Amino acid sequence: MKDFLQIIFTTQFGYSVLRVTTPILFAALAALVSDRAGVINIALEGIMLITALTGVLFSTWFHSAWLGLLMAVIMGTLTGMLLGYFHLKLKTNVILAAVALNLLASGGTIFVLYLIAGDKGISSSLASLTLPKITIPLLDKIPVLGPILSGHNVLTYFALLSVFLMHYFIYKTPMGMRIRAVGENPEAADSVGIGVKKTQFIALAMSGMIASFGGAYMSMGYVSWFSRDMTAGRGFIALAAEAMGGATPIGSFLASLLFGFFDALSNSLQLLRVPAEFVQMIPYVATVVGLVLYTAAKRNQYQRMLIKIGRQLEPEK
Amino acid sequence: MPDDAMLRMEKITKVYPNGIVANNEVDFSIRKGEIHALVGENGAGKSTLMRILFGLEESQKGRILLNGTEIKNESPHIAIANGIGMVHQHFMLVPSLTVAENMILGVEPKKGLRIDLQKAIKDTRALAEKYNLAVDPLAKVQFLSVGIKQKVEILKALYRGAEILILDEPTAVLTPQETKELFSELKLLKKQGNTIIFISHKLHEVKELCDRVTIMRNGRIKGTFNTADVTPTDISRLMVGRDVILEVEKDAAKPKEIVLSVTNLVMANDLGQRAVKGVSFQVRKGEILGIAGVEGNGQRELVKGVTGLERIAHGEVTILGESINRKAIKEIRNLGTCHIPEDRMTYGVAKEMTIEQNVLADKYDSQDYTGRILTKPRAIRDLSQKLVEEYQIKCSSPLQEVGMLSGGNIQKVVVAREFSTNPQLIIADQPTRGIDVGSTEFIRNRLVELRDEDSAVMLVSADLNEVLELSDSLIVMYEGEITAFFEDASKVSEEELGLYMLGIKHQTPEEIGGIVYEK
Amino acid sequence: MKNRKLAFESLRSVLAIAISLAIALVTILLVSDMPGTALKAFLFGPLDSMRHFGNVLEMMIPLIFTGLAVSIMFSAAQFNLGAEGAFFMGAVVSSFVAVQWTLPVVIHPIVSILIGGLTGAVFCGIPALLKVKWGASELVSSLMFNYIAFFFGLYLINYFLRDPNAGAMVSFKLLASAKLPYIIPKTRVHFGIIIAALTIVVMYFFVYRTRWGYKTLLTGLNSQFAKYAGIKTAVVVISAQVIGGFIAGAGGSIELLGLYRRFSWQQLPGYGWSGVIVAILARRNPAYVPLAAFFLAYLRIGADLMSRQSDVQNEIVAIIQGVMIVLIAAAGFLEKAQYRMVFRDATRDLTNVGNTAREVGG
Amino acid sequence: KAEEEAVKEVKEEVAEKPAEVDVLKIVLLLNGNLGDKSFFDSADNGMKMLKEEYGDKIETRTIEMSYDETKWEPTLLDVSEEDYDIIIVGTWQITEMLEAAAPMYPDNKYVIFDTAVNYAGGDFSNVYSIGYKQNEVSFVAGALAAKVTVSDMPLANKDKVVGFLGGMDIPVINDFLVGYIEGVQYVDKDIKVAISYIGSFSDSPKGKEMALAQYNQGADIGFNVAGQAGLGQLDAAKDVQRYAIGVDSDQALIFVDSDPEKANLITTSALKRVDNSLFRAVTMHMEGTAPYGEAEVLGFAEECVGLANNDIFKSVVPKDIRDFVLDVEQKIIDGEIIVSSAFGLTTEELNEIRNAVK
Ligand SMILES: Nc1ncnc2c1ncn2[C@@H]1O[C@H](COP(=O)(O)OP(=O)(O)OP(=O)(O)O)[C@@H](O)[C@H]1O
Ligand SMILES: Nc1ncnc2c1ncn2[C@@H]1O[C@H](COP(=O)(O)OP(=O)(O)OP(=O)(O)O)[C@@H](O)[C@H]1O
Ligand SMILES: [Mg+2]
Ligand SMILES: [Mg+2]
Repeated sequence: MKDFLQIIFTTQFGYSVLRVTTPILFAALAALVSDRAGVINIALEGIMLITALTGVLFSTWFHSAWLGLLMAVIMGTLTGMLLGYFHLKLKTNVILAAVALNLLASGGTIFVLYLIAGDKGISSSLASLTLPKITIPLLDKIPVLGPILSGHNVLTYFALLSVFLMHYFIYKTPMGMRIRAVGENPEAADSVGIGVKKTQFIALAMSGMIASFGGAYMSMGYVSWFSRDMTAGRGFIALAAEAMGGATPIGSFLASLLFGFFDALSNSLQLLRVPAEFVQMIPYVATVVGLVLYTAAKRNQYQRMLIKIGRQLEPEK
Repeated sequence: MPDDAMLRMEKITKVYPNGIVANNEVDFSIRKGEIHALVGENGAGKSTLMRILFGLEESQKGRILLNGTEIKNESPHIAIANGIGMVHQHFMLVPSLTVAENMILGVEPKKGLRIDLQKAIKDTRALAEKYNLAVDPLAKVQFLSVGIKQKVEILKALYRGAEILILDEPTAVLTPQETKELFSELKLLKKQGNTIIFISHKLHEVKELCDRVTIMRNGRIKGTFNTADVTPTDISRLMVGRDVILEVEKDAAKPKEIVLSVTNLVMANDLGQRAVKGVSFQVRKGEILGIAGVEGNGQRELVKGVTGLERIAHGEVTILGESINRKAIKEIRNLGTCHIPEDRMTYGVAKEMTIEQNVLADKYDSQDYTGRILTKPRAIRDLSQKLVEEYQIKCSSPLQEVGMLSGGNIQKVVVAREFSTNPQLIIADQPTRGIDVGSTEFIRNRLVELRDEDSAVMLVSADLNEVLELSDSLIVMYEGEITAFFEDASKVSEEELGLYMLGIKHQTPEEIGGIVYEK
Repeated sequence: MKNRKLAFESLRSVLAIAISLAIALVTILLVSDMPGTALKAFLFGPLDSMRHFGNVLEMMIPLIFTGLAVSIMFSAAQFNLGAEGAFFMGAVVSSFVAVQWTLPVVIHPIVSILIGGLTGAVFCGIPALLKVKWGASELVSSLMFNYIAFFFGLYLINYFLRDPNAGAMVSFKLLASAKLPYIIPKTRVHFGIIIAALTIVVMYFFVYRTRWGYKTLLTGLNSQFAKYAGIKTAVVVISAQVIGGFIAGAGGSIELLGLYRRFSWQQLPGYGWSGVIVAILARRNPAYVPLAAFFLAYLRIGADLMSRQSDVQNEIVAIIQGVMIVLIAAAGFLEKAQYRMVFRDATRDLTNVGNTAREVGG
Repeated sequence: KAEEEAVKEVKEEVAEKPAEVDVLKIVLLLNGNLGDKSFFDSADNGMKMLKEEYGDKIETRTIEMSYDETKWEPTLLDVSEEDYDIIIVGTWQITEMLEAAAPMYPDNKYVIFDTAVNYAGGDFSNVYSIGYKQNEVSFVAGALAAKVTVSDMPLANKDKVVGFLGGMDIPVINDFLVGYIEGVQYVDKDIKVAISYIGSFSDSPKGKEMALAQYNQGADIGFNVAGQAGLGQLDAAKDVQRYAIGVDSDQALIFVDSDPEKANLITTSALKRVDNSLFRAVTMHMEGTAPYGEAEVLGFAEECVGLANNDIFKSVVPKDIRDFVLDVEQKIIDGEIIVSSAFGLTTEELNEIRNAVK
């Protein structure tokens, strides 16, 4: 137990929670924007994989991490649009289209990697670049908080910022309101001239774009290469985080952080010689538990209210 | 009269992907500043024509001329820009947004990047005042009554600068009093220079409000007349193609023992608010108890409680003496209950299944149709064949998918299934909504027949005509409570009923208590 | 009308397959220096020897099981993607039975498969339960359960069944009495294919000829209607996923007992996701599952042989699969053409009969 | 690139031209994919070395059978029926399949590396097994790590902790681990070893996370034995500026051009020269001296294990440590130091060893 606390109460641990959270947070926000428009995007896994590779390839070719990021974002947006095309134009069930896209991404990235680098596992033979880390002046001087919050990859800060941007976007801007309207009552949106499909298409494109930051972070921040199936389920976890967060930006952020905490914990806990496989289950179990607690709380609220409504009557009569 | 037409639709033909020809070479025109009625049977193609005008559907042929120039309303967006507004048959509002937010949806005023909500609220207030349509801009739409929602819908259209206003069956869910209010508002609009297309099944309303009327049947136009020149009988003959008598012939009821007994029932609605507030009543064998009321006054939740579809928050429901509070739907059905649901597409059928499979829905575990393991296809075939004939369901065979049938025929499938189990208690929720005259007649007669065969019938209907016509006795629901009980429904007038439905009149608890025959 | 619809659907499927194959061909032409060899191996490789054709049949077996599992879950409109985890856990647990219990020859695999199936049932059943009880989306939780199953399975093998003398993390050898025999000479096609065939027949009758199947379909097509008709939809929702999980788990067990000497998976085998493809291609109808499974297995073995015999990597199959699934499941694909057909019919009947097409539908 | 062309050409020849009789045909079956920058790549490199050395006299082909186990046996049987002179397979996982196949094709010659068939269990006179003394090289790596953590090298800290990052908790990896721990303890019994298993040989992001956790626990040098996943450790080393030890192939060389900063932290690599051992095997085959029917365990003497003695090693590691390490190596060769093996240890026994350095 002492060892356990020693691990958790270190600044390095806090630092790694944020780092691990970053890709999940991007993906959760990506899930959120499409979910709000009424389309569930389970292709985040594939989109992140594709954009992770895109970032690596273009940063190698252009000798610039920023251009790599730019291309990844373009690619992610295009992939989101592709999903939109499948779902909205060709009318494929969106879950099936996403499963197809994920399969395509998993094999397709390796196919492309092999064509370009001659490797089937990892891109380390390419001299790809990483995005810079940022030391925040002043903040990094503060004890405890400094080492936890400062010195992260630039995308980690962007992820945190994105939570607020997303909140603003969804609740304060016309497009955000349209997205919510389309998700809640598409016919109503349609009848006031908001193109439902158009809005959903935009939401999916945005979703792809946001997820692409997560993908780029994986290969140009988290690590410095692309490797086979490197997203390892983070796109799925993000869906759970978004659901757990009640489809709100702040909620999704907190849920992602929770997952990040358990994931970081699972990486450290092994040092205490807890069975590795057991430890690796923890984040997933935590996510399911969190999801159930959240939905159960919602359901309980309803039950309690039913009982209350029943009771209210008695003094009246 | 091509010269005086403000808007002309020419040779509009619309075929839905399922092969239904909803509009067939339709020519339709309106003049500036008139209120123009569009009437026709269910499925005649009225809504379709208007949806084409409003850009929600695309026609395969034909064109639209506004003030002589062709316009292409490819989306509502363009239609709105062309000064056309539409209030739909079903509300088109986003429940979680406020009135003001609904008003501006799609045409949001902006301040920088964000929505300028203050302006939206101010504009809504101003507009409401100008047209005398009182609404609270800050109220969330999900908590509004139907009447107010209707106003919001009209304001929405006006906010978008509509000069031509399409109203698709706006009075279907309103009380006579609310209807009257709406009419005065519409007349005000007309005075201020707007043009209105008004769709209704109620011909006296057409006579009262409209300048001209266009009649549709089977996707074609049957003619356009000055309302002053035609009688309702003329119109209905043109609509249906024959004379219709919608009078149901029935003898006085001979009620026997109590079948359904509801005591102090409390139900919640989807939002967790109390929707039924301690209601008690009883229905006896051999009678039809009508439940009248404006939609949204707790009838839906009442039906859900009585049929076991939702949990009862408080109180008790018994059928033939057995409490159903803790019973599963199957057990309730096994007590001899059947249920014609209000929304047939959601609760009444599985569209993708065949008629045969749909008919099986409440009897799949009966020995007659399934053995120990396998189903008995022959028996199922025979039953559905019989029902199709008996109920005159128009279809190619019982193997046709239900989704391919017209609304009236879908309703007949539901009714045939539900009535085929010799029910003790029939819960009929809006049994003839949105279906044509022929089918309506058929279903109403069948209900009376079953009553005469000693079934107990609880009839919920927002159609005043229907409740008055069919019910033996009658209760009125307002805001989740029973506000009136009439032992003999034939003694009540439509106007009087309206007063109770609006909550303007209220009987004493003693009078209402008459509906409980025995404790 | 019905035949027309069927014909159109078939046409669409064929076209979808043709388009995806065409994309594959173009890709091969672009990337390969030896397109002739590659194409030949890809298209005809599986037919060039008994062993290769056997490979196709071998691969069909797990695909049939997961395809059926996903079909039944999707039929009840339950988007449970946990077949992957159920398949894995089924194999893990049945390897315990196959290693540690001594049972007579025929009984041993039966018990092992049943227990594997039960394990799968639990793993798909939990997300179902979570949904019914607390409203947690089965889609999301089943995705998490795949990972939980994976790590939990590895934990079990590593700590309870691991052969310390083996040079990798694998279980002890499966007892010979538990193995499923090979039934086609010169191939490794094992008895599992017969179990698969039986399961298909059983599932077909289950879905289309029993009250439980009826309840499942009804719940899947319109759950509110099903509830209204007195069906306990919660029970159906759970049972469909439990049955699906059972089939997937049994499939994992059969794959293990048929083709493996020990439990040795170090990663999720991916058959759960393939099951989704099979189910879609088969349109959730058990009768079409073997066709879809054969087709997919043929493609994959073809791609493998191609990568072995030429310079084209077998990952190309991912591209073919992806395009194909999307197009086959695309209601909008060729919709315009279909619509034109409908329009022509409807208006022709109009001029003939001079009435609405209401009668056309009827 | 040029090499690839060559391989492609070879493939073309194999596939499209009838075989010529006097050419030695070799096929290497990998039960995984190339690109791990360690084990499989090293085996493939053996083929390239052979081609370079013998040119037209031999034909080589490498088949990646992927990680999907169901594909391995059919492929093995397929190539067994073709006219290859030598069929090379590797890793323990494929042993039992080879044991089934080899007696069926007595005229074929098989080489299996990194494991051995059970010669007592059947007639495997046509199989030559190659094992590696990874525990010995790992011992040396452990000694180096121990010396580094107590040294005053620029990135070394005061804590007496070193890291070990394994791919999976399996015997081959644990063989490395046991040697490593013994090597560490040979230098100083108080040094702790932070041990993690990634649970995968491919999840390099996870590898990086776990390595970071080790470094955060005070390790200033870590040893990765995790194939592709282990590359995560090298990235972690660069992030926190600590040292690393590579495995299998010379991992500093991989990055020396693309990322010199990272390369300079990879003090050395514990080489498991699969390439050398295969080259040696084929050469012996051509000379007619290949010991088919036997298993050999190759070590320092055959240059099949060893520390990478590259420029980085020489510039980063102080001379006294280097000398010490070379001395340890010599002592092992001379038999003065006997290194234990993890093969045959139970989980409990292993736990005892692991807990001793916790
Ligand atoms: N959203 C929809 N999608 C597809 N088809 C629909 C839809 N809505 C209605 N239909 C088709 O319309 C018909 C039923 O619609 P509706 O309820 O308007 O019938 P109706 O014309 O009013 O029937 P009746 O004249 O018998 O009352 C069916 O043929 C059905 O297939
Ligand atoms: N989305 C749709 N898809 C297919 N058919 C449809 C659709 N909507 C309507 N129809 C069919 O088109 C025909 C015309 O329907 P429409 O809704 O225009 O009738 P309506 O005159 O408005 O009837 P009502 O009085 O019931 O509102 C009907 O037969 C209907 O079944
Ligand atoms: Mg209708
Ligand atoms: Mg209508």
